[in-house]
Parts: sequence; structure tokens; C-alpha cells
Amino acid sequence: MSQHDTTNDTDADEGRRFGLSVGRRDFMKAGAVGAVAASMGTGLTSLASTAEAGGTRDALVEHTGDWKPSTCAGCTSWCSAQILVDDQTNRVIRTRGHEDSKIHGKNDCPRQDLAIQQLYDPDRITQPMKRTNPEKGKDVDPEFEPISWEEAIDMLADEIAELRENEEPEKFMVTRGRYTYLRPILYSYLPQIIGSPNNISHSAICAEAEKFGPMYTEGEWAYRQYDVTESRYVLAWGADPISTNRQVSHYSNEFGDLLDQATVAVVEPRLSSTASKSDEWLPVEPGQDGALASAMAHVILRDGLWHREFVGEFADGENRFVPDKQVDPDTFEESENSQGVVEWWNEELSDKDPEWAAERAGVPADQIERVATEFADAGSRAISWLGGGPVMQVRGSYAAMAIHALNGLVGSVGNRGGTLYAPGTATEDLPAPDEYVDEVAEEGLDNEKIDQRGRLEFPALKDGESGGGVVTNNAADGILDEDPNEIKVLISYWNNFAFSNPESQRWEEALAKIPFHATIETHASETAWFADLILPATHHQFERWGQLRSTGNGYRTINLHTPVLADDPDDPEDVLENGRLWDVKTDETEIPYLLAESLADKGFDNLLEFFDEEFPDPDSGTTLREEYAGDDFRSRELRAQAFSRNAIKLRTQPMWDPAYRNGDYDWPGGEEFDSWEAFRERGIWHTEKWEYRHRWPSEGGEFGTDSGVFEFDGETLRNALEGHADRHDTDVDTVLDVCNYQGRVDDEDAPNAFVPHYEEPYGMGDAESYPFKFVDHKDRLNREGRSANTTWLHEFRDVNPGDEPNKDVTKINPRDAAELGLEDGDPIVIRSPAGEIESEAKLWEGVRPGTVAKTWGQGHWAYGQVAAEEFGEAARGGSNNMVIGADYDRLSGSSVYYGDVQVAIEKR
Amino acid sequence: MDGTLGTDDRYAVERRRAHTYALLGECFHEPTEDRLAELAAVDDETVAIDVSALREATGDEKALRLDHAKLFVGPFELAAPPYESVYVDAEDRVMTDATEAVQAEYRQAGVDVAIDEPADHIAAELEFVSLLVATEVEALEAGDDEAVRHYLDRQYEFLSDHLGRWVSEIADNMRNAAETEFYQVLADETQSFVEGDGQRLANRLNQLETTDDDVEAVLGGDER
Amino acid sequence: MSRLGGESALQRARDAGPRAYAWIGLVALGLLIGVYGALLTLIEGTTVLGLSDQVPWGILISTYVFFALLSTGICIGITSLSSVFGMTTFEPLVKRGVLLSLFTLAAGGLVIMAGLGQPFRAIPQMLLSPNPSAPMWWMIVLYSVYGGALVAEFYLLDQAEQPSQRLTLAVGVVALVAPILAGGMLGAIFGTAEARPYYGGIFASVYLLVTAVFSGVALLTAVTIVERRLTDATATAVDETLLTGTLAKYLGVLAGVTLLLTAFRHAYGLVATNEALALAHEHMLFGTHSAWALGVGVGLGMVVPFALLALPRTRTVGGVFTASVLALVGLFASRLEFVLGGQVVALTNDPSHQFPLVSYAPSVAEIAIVVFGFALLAFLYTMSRLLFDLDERPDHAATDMTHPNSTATPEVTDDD
Amino acid sequence: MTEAVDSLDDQMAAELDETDLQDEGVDLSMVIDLQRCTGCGACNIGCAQENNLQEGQAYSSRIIETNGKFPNVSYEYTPTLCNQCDDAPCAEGCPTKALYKGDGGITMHDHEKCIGCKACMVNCPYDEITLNKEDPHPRWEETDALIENGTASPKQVKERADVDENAPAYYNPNREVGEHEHPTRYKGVVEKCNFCVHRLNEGELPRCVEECPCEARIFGDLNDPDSKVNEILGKYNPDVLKEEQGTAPSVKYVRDYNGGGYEQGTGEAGLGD
Repeated sequence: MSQHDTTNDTDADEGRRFGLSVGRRDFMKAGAVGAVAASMGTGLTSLASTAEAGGTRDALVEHTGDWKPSTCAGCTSWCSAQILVDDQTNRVIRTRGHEDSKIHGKNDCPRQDLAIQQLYDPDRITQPMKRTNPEKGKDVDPEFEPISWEEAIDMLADEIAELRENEEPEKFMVTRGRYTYLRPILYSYLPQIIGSPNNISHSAICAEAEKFGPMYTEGEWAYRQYDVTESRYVLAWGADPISTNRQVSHYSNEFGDLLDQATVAVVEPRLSSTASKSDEWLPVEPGQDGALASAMAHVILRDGLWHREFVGEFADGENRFVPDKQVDPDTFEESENSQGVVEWWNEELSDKDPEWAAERAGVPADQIERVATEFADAGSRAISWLGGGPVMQVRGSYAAMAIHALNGLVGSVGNRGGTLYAPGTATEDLPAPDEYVDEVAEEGLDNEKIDQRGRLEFPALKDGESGGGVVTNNAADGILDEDPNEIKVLISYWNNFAFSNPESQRWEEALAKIPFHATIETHASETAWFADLILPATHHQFERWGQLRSTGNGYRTINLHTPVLADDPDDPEDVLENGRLWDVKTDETEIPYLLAESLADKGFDNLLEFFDEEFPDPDSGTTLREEYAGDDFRSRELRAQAFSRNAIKLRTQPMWDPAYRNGDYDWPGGEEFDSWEAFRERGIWHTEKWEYRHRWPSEGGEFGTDSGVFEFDGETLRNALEGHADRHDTDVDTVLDVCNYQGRVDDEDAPNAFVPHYEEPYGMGDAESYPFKFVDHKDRLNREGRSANTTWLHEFRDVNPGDEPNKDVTKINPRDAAELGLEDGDPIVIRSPAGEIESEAKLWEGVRPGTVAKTWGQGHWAYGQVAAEEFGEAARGGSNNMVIGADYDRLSGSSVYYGDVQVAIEKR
Repeated sequence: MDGTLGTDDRYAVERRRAHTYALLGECFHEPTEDRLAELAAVDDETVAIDVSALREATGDEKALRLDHAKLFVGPFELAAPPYESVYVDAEDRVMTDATEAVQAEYRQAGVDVAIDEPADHIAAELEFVSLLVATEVEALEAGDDEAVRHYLDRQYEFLSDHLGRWVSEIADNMRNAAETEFYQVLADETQSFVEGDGQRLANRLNQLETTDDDVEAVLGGDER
Repeated sequence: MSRLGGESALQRARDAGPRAYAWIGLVALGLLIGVYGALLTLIEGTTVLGLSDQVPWGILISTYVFFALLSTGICIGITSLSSVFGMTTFEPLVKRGVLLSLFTLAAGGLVIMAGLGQPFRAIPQMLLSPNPSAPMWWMIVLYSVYGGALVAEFYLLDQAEQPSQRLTLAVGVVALVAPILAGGMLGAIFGTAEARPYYGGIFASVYLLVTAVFSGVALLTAVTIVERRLTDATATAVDETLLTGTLAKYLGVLAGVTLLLTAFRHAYGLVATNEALALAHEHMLFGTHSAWALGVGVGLGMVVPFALLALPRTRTVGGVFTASVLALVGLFASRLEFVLGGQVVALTNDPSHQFPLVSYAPSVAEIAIVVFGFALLAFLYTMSRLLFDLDERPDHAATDMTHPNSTATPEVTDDD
Repeated sequence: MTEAVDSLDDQMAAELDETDLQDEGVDLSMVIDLQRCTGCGACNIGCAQENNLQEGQAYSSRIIETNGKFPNVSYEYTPTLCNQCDDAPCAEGCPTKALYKGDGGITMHDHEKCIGCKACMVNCPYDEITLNKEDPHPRWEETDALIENGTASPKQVKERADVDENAPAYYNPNREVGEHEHPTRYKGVVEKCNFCVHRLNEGELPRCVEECPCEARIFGDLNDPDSKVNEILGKYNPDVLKEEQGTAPSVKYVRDYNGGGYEQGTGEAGLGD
């Protein structure tokens, strides 16, 4: 065997450089030897497994690491995601759409990938910090010092305990921005047990007005999903589905086919991403969307194109919807599915022809005619897609009703290729805290809320109830005027109100005024700049338990957030040990629990009792105390993490616990798992598919309106408005007048108060000194204001049509620029009655003359080194919210961003 | 090689093989106190070579170190160069094709050289075989016959392509040049064990091919 | 055959007087600056150079082109006339011409090496994995051959006792053919880049070779004039009439041809239908670079020398010297204009930025390396002046008695 | 998003699994369907993540074009990457064959042979080659934190993520697989897209193809008649960027970014008033 052998056939096994030298199957075996070597560790002298030897890798991470389920909350699509974690270094490498999701599969929009730069962002807060400079102000350095979690929680508990002793719990406040559906723990139950009515969510600066339309026509205060795979005509109003909000991944994936099978028209003052790919672009004058909606309804009725089965028909078949003519209601037989179309015609539509609308909206009459006709020709497979643009305006509510009512006219409500909602989900509500609310708390809860919702000038008619909805931005005025009461202690979580509210300067003052403010977020944001305590939060996509949901393709999915860095997420020890990059905690569960323990130390143990009693592990029944008995801070942290796990198990129990499911829980249908592990491993649960037309009364269903049918005449709105008027013992006309609407109950030369109708836009600032209308729109790579510190956002900023990489340009039509003597790249100032910002001019034809368009998202002066020009000193770019005044669409309570913002442009 | 190497354990034979290769690999390293202490502590049962002979032959440590340097390290002309490439490719060259081939073999198996020596150093090769046998044992315990078969093949391949081809020559060189008895004994033990093991492996593989007894039966076979 | 030993060189240096010390001090300073620039680039990487992804070739490349073509020009323009074609008029310039060619080539090599991303791999990789389809590879090979030929030629001129006729001729031919091909290949590097019409395809080689001769002759003339002022040995060896007569006219013609070619090049460019090309020319000539590209490159560098040399009145030694120096400065600028022009209109082909104009300014490190090139040239030439007798005429003149007009005195007295 | 049948990615990955890059005549190509593309930039970010690219050095980039006058305006986003030209000017001009035509028709770059002469950057008509002017990601070597012991310094994050290469903390080690790739490159050499050859060798699709949410990037072997690529090219007539340069690019584009229809009509006659 050992003669001098000069021939050695080395080429046979010499790894072919590019060929598949190691097929996948043998690879598995090769790795095994390495594993044995690794396990022997020091036992070896001459060799070591390649991992330890720091040598190069011999397999892609996709083959060695594992995909763990989680959810991306980069926008409200809330896509279900899978995170690739490298097995050797426990590092997150990639994120993609969840392969099992019937909504988007592995497809995820670019935002989701920015999360990785967020997770490994050096500017993340790594441990709790305390302010040492008592003075608060925009250009006052807070001089944060690191402190331990124990001290921080103790400080916060002291403040709350003091409020309770002085029996003024209403001076405690919680503000919430983004959230998961574990939100009730921190957002509702904690303030309820402490006794404060002041928990303020961000909804009114998101798109509450978008829900007003469907509520007062169809009885559904909710966002919709759109059946694009089956649709033949899509008319998008200010919506940009391939770029932002509510299922970007699904709509981007389907858009190519949609262009083949359907006609797409977009109503938008600037050329948006969707508009640039669609068949028709209606460059509407900001604030005039309502005129187009009424004119299109006029055309549909005038030409007899409405959906007979859904709307009804004239007894003798003769179409009496003749322009400028009133119609006798008796001649029209309404269908079982809707009511009031004749009243809508008589009160509003009869004289609103395309010419009338063209004058106001600046869109050619023939285009309006064409779009309306082709929209209606697509019959029930036509979508009137309601976006935030036309409705988040001072008189946006009625435009929302008109736009959504178009779906009613063509019968696409809940129908194939039309506007759908979400099938029922099998989540369980978290246990309620009622028995743990003592009298001091009861008293506190009776106070009026700090955002003054429900007052005469703030109807906020969510779900038909006066004062039902939040008026987020008005909370700042409530704090500043100490009306209804002073706020002494604030917990703000997962929000940056000092940046994301219109006229955000007011929030800077309000936050500076609050004596004690603890903020729970990942970065030192503008809001944290005024905080006394920063409690660093986990990153939602990788480091915590939570649950959100996606809606699309006819389904709704329940998506889990799981701590992907831990090997066994169920084991609190493991999660605390290596589930997080830094010493950070979950805002909605761990921090409230630690707070409860600290409050109990100070004698107020209602909260702790609630958590300990009501949140055992539903699987094994063991309570938190049984799991971890110790009273040292480490055991508290472990209990807090176990509490988070138990909470999510309780929330999703029907899906994974067959016994519970078949108990007295009314199971809505959908996937069934038979163990928590199986469900957690998968991380996503699907409902049944939406059943077309199942809500139509003609098919045995029922709409959520007071009348139970689709209302063109606004009967539910009438009841809500009358409710609000009675509450203030006045009449509807005064309410509408105070709230700055033009509609009146029965006044000939004013629009009818209840039917969907056009109202002239209310300009904030006079047209002479502020000649341009400001078009604010979303950034494709912005994770709701949280991704400005990632380098990729700036490097690829030109994915927004008209924008430039690494810049924050304002897009101006070349004709306007010529008048102002502006050239491409000139530094400019944008001034409005509310404030002014600096920017750079970009001459771009995709902007309507008389308007300027600017992407929202930049203008941070804190948050991090990439987001700000000079951290704590100079802003990078300009924050749109500094020039958008604080005004409201008062019926829905929404803040106003569009349509009415008048600005002036000057060369710097 | 920890773990109980009791005689009644079904795979004792294999474990002993693994341990022997590892031990031999050790011995080719520079003789330090703890290595010699380790050698002294080895339980004869767990090794398939006459370790007691080795133990007696250690003698004075300083001489051993001198001899080790003369044979394997230099600085002058190596008496018994411990590199396969020297024997297999051409008389005096190091880091030739053989080294690269061995390196590729290690990398494919997921291991790498941890000492600053070329991959085809005798200590590394011996240890690599011991690793292959250890993995085979694991596969045996997991009852994955296919994997066991795979590793037996790999062992045989490595012995026939590499270690087996030059072990006798290095042994001859050691026998001619070694001054201390330790390296004389080491030469004999290494050569006889490696060649014997290679032979046994060949028989077993033929037996596996010709008959259809499963791996279990085959391995349970003859003692050393 | 001067056998000046080492010590006599030192001795000559000592008695060259204070002006020489200043000169040597200046050269030393230049070398120091250069070393600093090269080291900085080596350590920090090309980030210290003013380059970007749109302008990969900056002043270092244009300086390399300038030096390489100088070397080529001297050889083609002057030395080969004597070593290959046996002309005698330029014989006094031959020996220093060969040295100047060699040293400018060395300076060029240094500048390009310092500008490379991975300088130490350059030669090994060129040898280990040559790419015959790459003009750059051929250029490097040919210039190496040329360098060797120059060394051989100088050896034959200076040291060899009785060089055989055929050997000198053979070396001379190689020293002529190699630079022509190398210069052509240098042009091909730019010309074959079809994505860059500015370089003009085949025209690049022609343009570079012709302007090379102009620059070579200008350098040789300038250096000779300076040497004549410094040492009377050279003054006697090189007759003034040679300078103001044949050389001046020769230079004048070359200046005219260069001016013509450049004018044609820009004319074609400005009216080109290819908008990017037209914009590039327009930007280089009348845009931000127009001061040095048009003013210095064409105005000072070609028009003024041509005028000086064309008018007999100004064709004095001083006039010729000024013309040569201006020509050199102008050509240095026009090399940069040529290299930069091809990149100034970015290829990002991003229509929304329709032909973005890219800015480029040499960085400190780049200027330092350029200074290094010149300092090295000056240093080598100064040393060679001390070590060798550069005024010596090539041997073949001495032995070839049969050649009628081999005497030193020029047959034409030139007084017009 | 049809549930039952595999996604486009899965089918292409299956095809790739059977393709052995070593075989002669494998001519890998990518077809980009501009109607499906929404211009979202996911390809750019996915590529930057996979190849640890320094900011500003994008293999996968874009050309953006706005034409027309308001209100008739068209905006077009064309994703770009190295075209792996069959007749590659960069490879022809490279003095040391650092750039060469490798298996599958990919224009490969051997960083060990690259001398940093940048001739390729001058020759490439598509500006797809970038230079590493310094060792990449110097930002990640900084040791000072934004807020003293409140936030981490970039170096600390790298240590926490167990990364010691010249790379960000979210370093992707995939390029270590197969020795010809250098995971992060280093100063003085150029770099370019090579269709993620380190992934192809392991039977995975290029990262930009997997990352595209619109399934607008179709990848496969042109010489395999029933590959997805040929299927698409069978339906739509492809065009390539700068065809007049004659480099025969392997990246082809089909259909139009602005896929919408328009209102029929042949315009106005005569010079009019």
C-alpha cells in the first residue's frame, strides 16, 4: 500500500470551482464531522471545526440557518414575515414575506428589509436613561445618564403612586403610536386601574376620516381590503397601493396582472407611483375630490348605469334621473339592499354635472365622463378605492361618504372584484380589569378626556357615538391649556408625537410642560428629547411577543411577533439571555408588569393582582408566581417575560387550543392548530375566504347601519349628529356651523347635512400671501417615521417619483418655478401660517401647477446621526408637519394634512 | 476521547479505534510534560496499540524533545519529514497537490487545520481519521446505517489515498534516524496499527458489499 | 567615450556653484513631497485621490500619458533620426535625448504605479495572467521593451568601446518601433472604449503620437538650451544655429500640426450629432475647465509657440526656449483635457439627469505624485549630467570618415 | 397569489437546481418585466444586504425618466444591473484578465488579479463597475457612541453581532461560500454584480430575483428551451439597454413600465392658428 506512488488522482475529488461540488444531500453529512469536531472542542489538538477555526463557510445561511416567523409593522400592511437567523453567530441575516401567507407569500416590500438596519442601528438606546438637566426645551441638552431598569421603573412608579395618593389619577396619561394587539395591557387596562381616562392613541393622525365614509354608508368604521385579482376597474382616490398602506406587498405583487385585466384610474394632485403605471391620471386640484365624486355619481345615475339589484329600479323602467330635475321618490322602487338614492339625487347630485366639477377640480369634463362611464360599465367588479388624501381635510368626512357611496351605486360592496372587509378572526379578548378598579380610579375615570373629544366642536363620531373617536393632535392643546386638567405624568410608547403631529411645535411645548414623562421607544427621538426617562423598547420584528393581522386577497391573517433570536422563545431565561441585542424590554407587556410589581411595593397592588390572577399560562395553568417565585429584580424580569408569553397565548388561544375552541367560544372558522408549539412555529393563522355578497340583505345578510341597509341618504349620520346635538342641547345646524362644515339640515342654498355631498375646501391661510397648495405624501421607504436613521432610505430615496437620493426636495412644476425664478436645486423656504421649513427645489412635471409636493418623513433634528443633520441641533431636510397647521375634520376627529394647506415658496 | 469505553459497550471496537488514532496523533506533537502525563494516564484497554511499551520507552523528556526536533521539526534537514507531500509527490517539496487535496478533504468535512502546519501533517491526518471514526460511532448510536456506511467508505478512502500510502516510509525513516526508543516504538506501533486497521476496514467493506448483513453485525466482528 | 569616475562627478557638483545647490534642494523637496503623496495613497487608498465612480481616470493618468509620450516623442522626433536614419544634424542631442526618454519613461511608470489601486500586483499579474486582447497589456510590454532598448542604446553610446554597426542599428530600430507601437497602444486604450466617443476611436492613437513628437522635441530643446547656459561644454557641442535654425523650424511645424489636429478634434466634437459628445467638448472648451483646457492647453501651449517659432524675429534662443516651455505646459494641460473630456459627461445614462456633468479637481495627494514624477525626472537627469558627458556625439560619426559632411560645422549658415 | 401552484421563485429555483453551471452553452440571463415592476427598490436593498455593499456602491441600481408636460406626464423606473455582456468591453480591456467570461456566461471578477487600473470603468457603457476607494464600511469601525454609554458605538454593535470583517453589523457571510468571492472586497480593487454566483453554485436564485415582491425579475438559462426565461421571451419582444454599443447584454427588458392604455385619437391636423 505504500510504494512510491507518483500518480495521485487528485483532480477527481478536487472541488470543481463552480460545479455543484457539494450537492445539498451530501452537504448534510459533511457538516456532521464538523459538528463532532465542534462538540469535542479542546479535545482536539491539530484540527478544529470550520466555524471555530474562523475559516470560510461552506454553505449559505439559507441552508444552515432557520427561518423563524414574525411580523413587520413597517406600515399598516402588517405583513407576516419570516426572519433568517444564522445558526453559527445567532445574527439576523434576512427577512422575507411568510411563505405560507395566502396574502403575499414570500413577497415583501422594501420597507421590511430596512428593519435589519434598524435592529443593528448603533444609535439604538441600549439601556434605560435618566434626564439630569431639569430644564426642557428644543435646544436644551437633556444630558441623559444611564441607570438600571430597577431604578427607572421605581422612579416611574413613585410618580404614579404620588398621583394616586393625592387622588388625582386623571393627571396620568398614556400616548400610543404603533401597537400590537397586546395593546390593551398598557394602553387601556393600566390607565383604567390607575384611574385615568387619558389614554390617547395615534388613530386620528393616521386616517380615521377614511373610516367615516364606509361607516355612514355601510355601517363599518374600518379599513377595507380590495379584491384586485377579480376587479375590472380600479378608481383610486389619493390611494397609492403599490407604495404605501394596507397590503403593499400583495397589491405590488398583483399590480402587473391588474393592468392586464382591468383599467386603473388614479385621482391624485401629484403623479404618484400608482398613477405613473395606471391608465388614467386625474390630477385633481387639492381639496376638490368631492366635486369629482358627485359628478361621477351624477353621470352614473343620469345614464342609467347603476346596479339594479343593489340600488333598485323605476317602477316603469323609465330613467327619471334627468339633470336639474327632481325625481318623485314614489316612482322608484328601492331594492332591499339600499335606500335613499333618490334623495341623494334630489338633494345633491341633480345639478352636479361633469362641467360643474371640471371648473372646480381642474380635471377635463370628458375625462370625468369617461372614467365614470367605464367605472360603471365594469358593473359590480369596480372598486372606488378610498385613500387618506381626499378625506383628511377640514371638510373631508362628506367626501369620504361620496367616494365610498360610488361602490354602492355599482353594487361592488362586499362583492366579487369590489370592496371587502375581513372575515371573522379567532382571537380572544384579553381578560378585563373591571374588578381591580377601585373607587379612586372610578372617580378619576369619570373625568373628561384630555383631547376634549365629544365637545361641541369635536363630535368624533366613531361607530355612530358622539365623542367615540380620539382627537390625537388636540391633546397637545388640552395639555397646554390644562383643560380639562393638568397632566403630571405621561408614559408615551412607540410614538414620536413631537414629530408626527401637524404643527408639531405645539407638542414640543406641551411635552416640555409635563413634569414627569417616561418614553418607551428604540431611539432618542424628538419626543424622547423632552423625556425624563427613556425606557428602551425591543424591536417589534425580532425581539418580542405580539400579534397583528393582515388583510388581503379575501383573507385576514393573524400574524405573530416572536423573539426570533432566542432558540426557545417560550423559555423566559433564553429570551432575556440572547433574545435581545441590548438590555431592552417590551413596551406593551414587560414594562407594565415590572411597573405593577414596583407599584405593589408602594402599596398599590391592584395592577399586580390583575396580572398575576388573570394571566396564568393557559396551556399548563401555572401562574407567574409558580413559574418564578423570587422577589429579586431578576425574577421580576423573568416573570415579566413569562407574562408576555402568557398574554399572547391567551390572545390566540382559540387557534391552538382545540378544547377551548370547541368550548363555548363561537368559532368563526379558519385554520385549526392543536398545540401552542405548532402554532408558534408556524406564526400565521388564516381566516376562511370572504364570502361574496354575504352581507347583502337580499342574500340574508345585514349592514351595520341603523337601517340595516346601504344608505345613500345618511340616516345613520342623521342619528349620530342628532345624538351629538342633543348632548349639547342644540341643533344639527349649529353643530355643523361650529365644526366648520357647509351642510345644513333644510336650507335651500346649502348642501343637505346628511347625504354624501361636495363641500368647498377650507383653505388654511389666504391665497394671496400663501399662493400654493401643499401636497404632503408618504415615502415608500418610511417605516411610519422610524426608518429615517437607516442609510438605505436616503440612498434609494428616488423610489418616490420626483425625489432625489440623499436629498429632501420639494417638487415644483417648471411653469411655477419659472415665475418664481427658481432653478433645479435652488435652496428654498416653505412658509405657511403655522411655520416654515427649508428645502431644495426640484422642477418636475408630475406636479399640478399651483401646488408643491413634498415627501413626508425627513426633518428629524434628533433620532440619530443619519436621521438628523446634527443630532440634537440641526434637522436634515424639512419636517412637513412644521408647515401643516393643526386643524381637524371634526366629524371624524381626524387631523388635517391635505387639501387645505396654503404655503408660500421663496428662494433662500 | 471521554465517554465510558467499557468492554461490554457494543461499539467498543470502534471507540478504541478512534481513541487510538487520536492518541497516535498526539504522540507526533512536541513531547511536553502534560502530553507525557496524558500518555501515562491512558488506560490500556481503551487503546488498540501496546501503549505500555510506549510508556516505558519515554525515558528522559529532554532527549525526547531533541529527538522530536531532529526527526520532525529541523532546523537542519529533517530526518523523518512528517508531511505526506514529501513522500507522495516529490522528495523535498512541501505544500504540493497532496496538501491541497487533504485541505479540500478537511474543508468538505467541515474541519480545518488549527496548528500552523500544512494540512498533510501526520498529526492532523491521524486526528482526521479519528474524527471520521468518532462520527461513524455517532452514526452507529443514531442507528443511521447509511451514514455509518458512508463514513466507513470515507475512512477507507482517506487511508488508501493519503495516510496509508506513506505511513510505512515515515516509520522507516523514524526507525533509521530516531535516537530515543520512544520514537522507535511509536514508528512500529503507528505503522502496524494504521496498516492493520486499513486492511480490516477493507475486509469489512467487502463483507458489507458481498453479504447483506447489516453494519451492526459486521462491526461486532473480530477483535483487534 | 567619457569615463568620468564617481569622484570627479562629486567634484564637478561642488564647483557648480550656489545655483546648483538651490536646484538640488528644489529637486529633493519635490521628491519628499512625492514620497508623501505616494505613501498617503498607499495607506489610505484611492479615497485621497479626487476620483469618483464617474471619473476613474484623473490627473495621474494624464500625467502618465504626458511622460510616456514625451519619452516616445524624443525618440521618434530626434534620437531615431540619428541612430536609425544616420542624420547628423541632431547628433549632439542624441545622448541626452536617449537619457531623457529613459527618465521620462521612468517618471511615467512611477506616476501610474502610485495611482493604481493595487500597485504591487501590477507587474506580477501582468506576467502571470496576460490578456492579449487588452491594449493596456500591449502598451506595458512594448514600453518595457522600449525601456530596455533605451538602456542598451545608452550603454552603446556611453560605455561600449567599439560597438558593432549592426548592433547599434538594431537597437536603434527597436528603440524606434517599440515606442511607436507603444504610443499607438496607449491611444488604443482610449480609442477602443466605444462608450467614450470623445476619444475618437483610431484618431486617439494618431493624435497622441503626433503630439508626442511635438512634446518630445520641445522638452529636448528646452533642456539643451538650459544646459548651454549652464556649461560652456554644451554650448560648444551644440551650436546655436542648430537651435534657432533647424530645431526651431522643426518645432514650429510640429506646433502647427498639433494645433491643426486639436482644432479638428474639437471642431468635429462640437458639431457632433451625438449630444453627449458635443456637450463634452463644449463643457471642456467653454465650461468650468475652459481656462486651463482652452487657454493654457491650446492658447499658450500651441498658438503662442507657433507664433514665436513662425516669426523669424522671435526665433532667438530665448524665443525658442519660451516656446518649448510653453508647449510643454500646454501639452500637460491638453493631456488632462483629453483624458478628462471622455468622462466629464457621465455615462450613468440617467435621462432624468440628462447627461449629468461630473466635476473633477485634483486632490493634494494627486498633485504630490505629479510633483514626484517631475522631481524624479529632474533628479535622474541632474545625476546623469554629473556622471556622464552628455555632449559626446555618437561614435559612428567619428569613425565613418567616408561620410562627407560629418564635420561638426553645419553647412548652412543661417542668418535669415 | 395562487395558493396551490409553486411561486415563480420556486419554479425558477427548481430549474436552477438542475442547471449545472459547468456545462458548456449554459447562458444565464435575466428578463425584467417592466409592467410587473413597481419601481419599489427592493432589488437594490436586497442586493446591498446580500453583498455587504458600501453606501453609494450599488450593483443593482436604476434609471429614472420623466417625460411629457403636465397633465400628460409619464414616469418610468428601469431597474439596472451588470448586463453580463456576451461581448464584454470590460473583460476585453482588462490587462490582467481579472474580469473574464466565466461559467454560465457570467462576467466574473477575480479580485486577486485586479490591479485597480480602472480601465473597465472607462470601457463599461453602463457604468456598472465601482471602485473600492477604501476598505469598505469605515463608519462601522468608529468607537464613539451618539450618547455616551446610552447608545452603542458601531464597533460595539459589530462585536455584539459577532462580526469582525470590514462589514456592517448585519454582515451576510454568504459570499464566503466558494473561495472565489471575497465577502466584502477591500481597497484598491473594483467590484461588480456577478448574478450572485455564490448563490447560483448552491442552487439558489440571485438575491434581487428572490427579493422582488412583484416577481418581475425572471432568471434562467437561455439555452434551456423550456426555461421560464424563454417562456417570457416567447411572449414579449425584449429590448436591451444601449443596443448600439453591441455588447449583447444578457439582461433583457420586456413590456412597458407604464402599461396603461390611452384614449384613442390621431391628434390635430395642420399648423393650426
